[in-house]
Amino acid sequence: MSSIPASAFLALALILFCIGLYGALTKKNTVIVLISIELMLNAVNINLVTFSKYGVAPSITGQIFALFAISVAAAEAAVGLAILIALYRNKKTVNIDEVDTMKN
Amino acid sequence: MEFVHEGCQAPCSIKGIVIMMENAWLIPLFPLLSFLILLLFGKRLKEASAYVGILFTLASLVYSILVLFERFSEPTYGTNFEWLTIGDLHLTAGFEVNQLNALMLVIVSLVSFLVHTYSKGYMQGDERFPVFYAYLGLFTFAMLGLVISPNLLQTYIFWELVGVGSFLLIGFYFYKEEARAAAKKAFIMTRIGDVGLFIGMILLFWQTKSFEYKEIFAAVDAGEISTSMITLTAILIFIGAVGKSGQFPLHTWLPDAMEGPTPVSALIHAATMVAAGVYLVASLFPLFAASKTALLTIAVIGAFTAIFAASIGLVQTDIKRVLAYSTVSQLGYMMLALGSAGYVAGVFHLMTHAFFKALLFLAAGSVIHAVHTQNIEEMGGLWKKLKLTGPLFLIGTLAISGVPLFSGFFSKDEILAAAWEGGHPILFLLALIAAFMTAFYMFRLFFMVFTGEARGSQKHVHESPANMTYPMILLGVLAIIAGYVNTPWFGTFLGDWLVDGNEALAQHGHIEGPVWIMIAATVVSLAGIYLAYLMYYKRSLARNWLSGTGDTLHTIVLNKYYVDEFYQLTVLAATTAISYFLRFIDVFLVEGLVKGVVGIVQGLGRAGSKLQSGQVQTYGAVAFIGLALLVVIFAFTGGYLR
Amino acid sequence: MNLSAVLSLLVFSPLLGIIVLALMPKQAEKAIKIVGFLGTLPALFLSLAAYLHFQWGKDLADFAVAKQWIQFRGLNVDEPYFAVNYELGLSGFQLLLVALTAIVATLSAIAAARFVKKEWKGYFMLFLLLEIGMLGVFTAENLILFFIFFEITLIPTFFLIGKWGYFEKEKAAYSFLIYNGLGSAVLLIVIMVLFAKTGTTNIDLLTQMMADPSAPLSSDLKLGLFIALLIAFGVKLPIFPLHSWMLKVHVQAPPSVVMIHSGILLKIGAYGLIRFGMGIFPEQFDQLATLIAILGVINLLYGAFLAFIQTDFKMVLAYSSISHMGIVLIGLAAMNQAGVQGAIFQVVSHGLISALLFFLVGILYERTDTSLIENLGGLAKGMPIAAGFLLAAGMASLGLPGMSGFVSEFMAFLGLFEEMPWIAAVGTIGIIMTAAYLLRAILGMTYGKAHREFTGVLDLKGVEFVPVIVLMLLIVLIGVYPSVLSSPLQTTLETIMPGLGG
Amino acid sequence: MIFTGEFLAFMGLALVAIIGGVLLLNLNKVIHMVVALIFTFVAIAGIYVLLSAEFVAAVQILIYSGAITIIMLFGIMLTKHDDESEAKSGKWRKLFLFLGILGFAFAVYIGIYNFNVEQVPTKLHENNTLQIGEALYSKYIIPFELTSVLLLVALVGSIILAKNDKKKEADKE
Repeated sequence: MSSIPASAFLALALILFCIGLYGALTKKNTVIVLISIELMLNAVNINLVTFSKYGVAPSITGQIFALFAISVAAAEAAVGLAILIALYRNKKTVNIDEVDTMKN
Repeated sequence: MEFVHEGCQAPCSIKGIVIMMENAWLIPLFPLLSFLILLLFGKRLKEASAYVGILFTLASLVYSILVLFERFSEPTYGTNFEWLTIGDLHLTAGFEVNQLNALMLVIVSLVSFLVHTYSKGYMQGDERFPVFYAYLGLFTFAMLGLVISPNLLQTYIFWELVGVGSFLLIGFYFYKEEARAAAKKAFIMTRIGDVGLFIGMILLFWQTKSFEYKEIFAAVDAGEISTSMITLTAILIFIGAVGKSGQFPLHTWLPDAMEGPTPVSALIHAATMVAAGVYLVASLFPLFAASKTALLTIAVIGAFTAIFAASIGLVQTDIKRVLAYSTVSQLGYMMLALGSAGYVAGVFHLMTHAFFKALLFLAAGSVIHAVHTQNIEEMGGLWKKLKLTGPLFLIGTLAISGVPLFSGFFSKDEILAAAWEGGHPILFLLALIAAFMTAFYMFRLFFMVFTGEARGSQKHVHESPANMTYPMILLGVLAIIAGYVNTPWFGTFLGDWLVDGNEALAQHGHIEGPVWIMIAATVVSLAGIYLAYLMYYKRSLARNWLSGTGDTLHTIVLNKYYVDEFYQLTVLAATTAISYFLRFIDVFLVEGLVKGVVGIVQGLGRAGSKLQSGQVQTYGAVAFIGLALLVVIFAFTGGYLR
Repeated sequence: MNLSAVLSLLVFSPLLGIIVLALMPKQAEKAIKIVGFLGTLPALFLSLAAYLHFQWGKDLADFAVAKQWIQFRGLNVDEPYFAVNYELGLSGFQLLLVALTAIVATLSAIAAARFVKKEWKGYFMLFLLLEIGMLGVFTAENLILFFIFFEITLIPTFFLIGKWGYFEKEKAAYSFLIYNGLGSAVLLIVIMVLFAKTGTTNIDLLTQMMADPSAPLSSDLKLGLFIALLIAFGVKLPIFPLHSWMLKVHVQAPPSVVMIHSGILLKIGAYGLIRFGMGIFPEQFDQLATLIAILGVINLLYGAFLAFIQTDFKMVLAYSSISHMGIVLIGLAAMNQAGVQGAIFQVVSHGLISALLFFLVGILYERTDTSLIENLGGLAKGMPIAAGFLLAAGMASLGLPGMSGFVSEFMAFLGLFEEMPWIAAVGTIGIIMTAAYLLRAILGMTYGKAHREFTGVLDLKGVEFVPVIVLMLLIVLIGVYPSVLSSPLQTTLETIMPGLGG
Repeated sequence: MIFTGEFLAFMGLALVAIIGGVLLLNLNKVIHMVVALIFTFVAIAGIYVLLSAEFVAAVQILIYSGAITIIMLFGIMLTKHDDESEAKSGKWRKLFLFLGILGFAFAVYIGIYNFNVEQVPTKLHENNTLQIGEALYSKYIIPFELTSVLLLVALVGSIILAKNDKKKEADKE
């Protein structure tokens, strides 16, 4: 039994998620955008792990899912960076607002 | 298909033997077969197509005669089967053989058979010979089908098919502009009339819940339909007859229809189809008889058409057009007879007219065949060259002019009597004048074609081959003797038989007019002939003694009272004007609407495309703000929008 | 006997063709055409089998199929489920339309083999997809399913017009998509409102529910929904003034697509009006019957008068389609058995006739490179058979007895004359005008002096005879013995009519 | 509210995590931002420990604080950064986004606030790694293997993405 209510963890996750979201949607630097996304994933992981402990039927599954999420995040970071480097090589910039190839 | 025997009343089932009438539906089927065979194999059969057509129509003819003879001794036979179910309305199709039908069957199949035979010679060498016979078969099928129809709907169906047959045959020389125009005109003009019939038929249906003649007559008899409704429907149906029979306002197509091959003119535009209007009025006679107004309308239109067309016939120079106008005029006579309650008179004249007019047309065809022109100014002196055609044409002319002892005399006399007895002295007078004109212009035609000097370039004038002359001879005989079936002198067999066993018609049977009418009619027609004799044979009277070429009166009549031009200026112009007006609407209003819609869509698209900056962050931001909005609303309202 | 799988098989049978086509190389022109044609055959045979099944006196309800598909509900456990089921069914009316679709689709595939000159693979795949959509529309027993199939018909049609059409094909395709997209958006709103309010989209259930006075819809809302439906299907039908897209499509689309479009796609509008408009909202239909009758007469006359002055034969036919759809409205507005049956007859009959006419136009255009009436003339000389069929098709279209057009026209007017004789009387002018414009156009093309350059053109040949003769035979069959259509319809009429109180 | 040691630890870790996040938003130099985030990641690992997920905590430190941060630093080093980049981009967008996020946070917070989670005793902290291992190799074996495939694909993909263009450039020159 823990003395900390589940809502505390959830609230923390919420705050981190919002920070990550704000960063992902406003920052210019692509690296930072990627990192912000990692932060959002982390927030989600907190929720997963929280619910693996709290709730009517706690189980290890939440943690396992957190692990999967972490590994997917790692893969994402790697691919994201590779794209970033390829992009940089073509455009000579990492500013996300200068990347608008989708428009054409 | 289950056959429901309902037309067969008690006596016939006892007497039993009605084999011929029971299978009367075969009669129209023969020509249909001919049509189908020629349509499919015509190309291969080539000239042999004629034999197919002739054989099948001969079968129809023989069968019709057998049916007619059987009908003399047996009562009406009819049968129905269900054709179309609409919920609880059951529409039937079937056939019926009553006196009028049986008579018409014989007339139609006879004339058709003769024309088939005649065309073998006349159409020789035409590359679309099989097509011509196919069309003839279709037409004959439709006409025979029309004749045996027991109900209005079926009548209407065949009525239209007859129109198509006529349309196809008029436009047979499709490469001629005139033929195209004439065919189109014929179809559309008759269609205008048909719509009248269509409306009348449907209105009548909702009054009686049936298309069957019998039930309609029963309802009329029982007074189930208000008089005004009877008048309305009767007049509407009469409009249909006006269209088909070329009565006054819708007559203009008939003379133009002469663009078709001449045998066609003989078959369709003299003996059968144009008589369909008269036939329709005759077969619906009990309905018309229930409304004085309707009868009067018919009589007035008939009389007016008779004199109107006759007056145009006075000045025409195309041999076929003269005959066409005389047809219109004679049909007017028949209508006048029916309108004056002279049922027998109308039908009688229909029969005699079929024979002598078919004869005249075939003879005219023979003349045209010989001299290759239709303009009577370029003919003349053919009497000696066409030894057979000449006398036959004369017989026809005498018959139509109402010279005593010829068939036309008796029937015309009966019509005049009907008009007089029917209490229409003015119409009677008109009819008398028309009779005078008829005699005059027919003999004018005769004298111009067959007597005097040869005008124009006639080189190899020769008599027509036998298969053209034999039909004419047969018709010639009929044109003389057909009148004797119903005369005041030798008994009124036809009249008695036609109304036999039919109470509704009994009071409209043979009409015995005063003797002076007969004398007056004779005098008038002889006077007409004499005048023509003076002007065109003896030439003791200048041709322009009354009105020279170029005079106003002459011009007006020559141009057929400008009826065509009138239609051109009113109906056609109005239609075109409406069309262009609607096009204006289509182009500006509707397209405007379209432009508006397109504008809105494009505007939305442009606005949308501005959002498409190509920047992922913007997209994400917009999407997220939308989501946030939804979530917030969701949180505050606590669930679905309520 | 369990036949419930048959219907799904029928609807999705063209999928087989699509799969086979997808695996074929692009260049195999002949094989692609054959597969495309064969792909339409299963549906054709199955629908004919269903027709025979009916004619042998068996019940069409045997074909009905209902499976759970999508279910959802709100967060509260006690809320009822919103269920969208997979429900197909066949009534007499639907059977006719399915058979019509299968027949016209097969013939159109034959025509396409003749007329499509490039990228056969894509064409036939889209074409078969379109067929699935059409078959689905006519068999769906569920509004959402109906809507999905309805949308499936839009997309392939858009591409078929836009890619394989004539000069202004893109414009035509876009105006098709925009109009029909708007129409289907309106339709979607109606469906969603009905769904939200009643919790079901099953058509029969809705029909029963609406007949119940305690239904959870106010009469104002119902009227609004009905008007929206009228607009949604009015675009499709099309009703004046929503018709202009259809003119472009008829002129620009390739003949084989126009056959389908004019033969079947337009009929979805009529089907929708009858099945949903009249079935679900009978009272509202009754309320607006006069308006619909007037709209019908306007359609009839408007189309006829405009067809009278067109110079392009395709335009004549396009306007004549508008005119003929007026007759459908006229029949429906009558709200009696004769009228409704006439409308349904007109739907089928016009499907056949217009398919035939557009096929012939396609042939003419291919041979002469023009469809302008004034440029043609005297074609009866060079191609007598085609000219003959053209004339016969024209006669069918103008309502010649003995052909299908007459029966439908007759019944529609028969119906309307009982209810609104004056409007009907005005409408009969349309009968005259129809004859006038069709004869003007057809005689202008086939009769008259032959243009010298057209004397050498080829007449109908080979496989071209198949669509022409099949369609002509069907037209004549319906005209001569209309019971082939009317007998399946009786049960449908009996189910629609009680709702109309007549 | 009882100030147990556990609670204090939570407060401290949470504070560090949030401060790290806020610094990420407000620092100017990219390198600094990444470094700030390391604090957050480590703090989150602590939170995991509080949630009886020791193994996840270890993984968190290894992967996030270790691998991902290093990758990001490499990314930063390999690219050019004009660090005073925050300037022109729409103030309005930021405002709207801020409001939106605020609204979103508020709405979700209401949900969290009203969300009463029962707590039952668990044995997650006993032999945590063993439990995870058992679950991974029995129940979640297929996802686990798929993850390995995913990682492989990601590896190959990143190599190709990063490498491909160089070859092209070489071709050009």
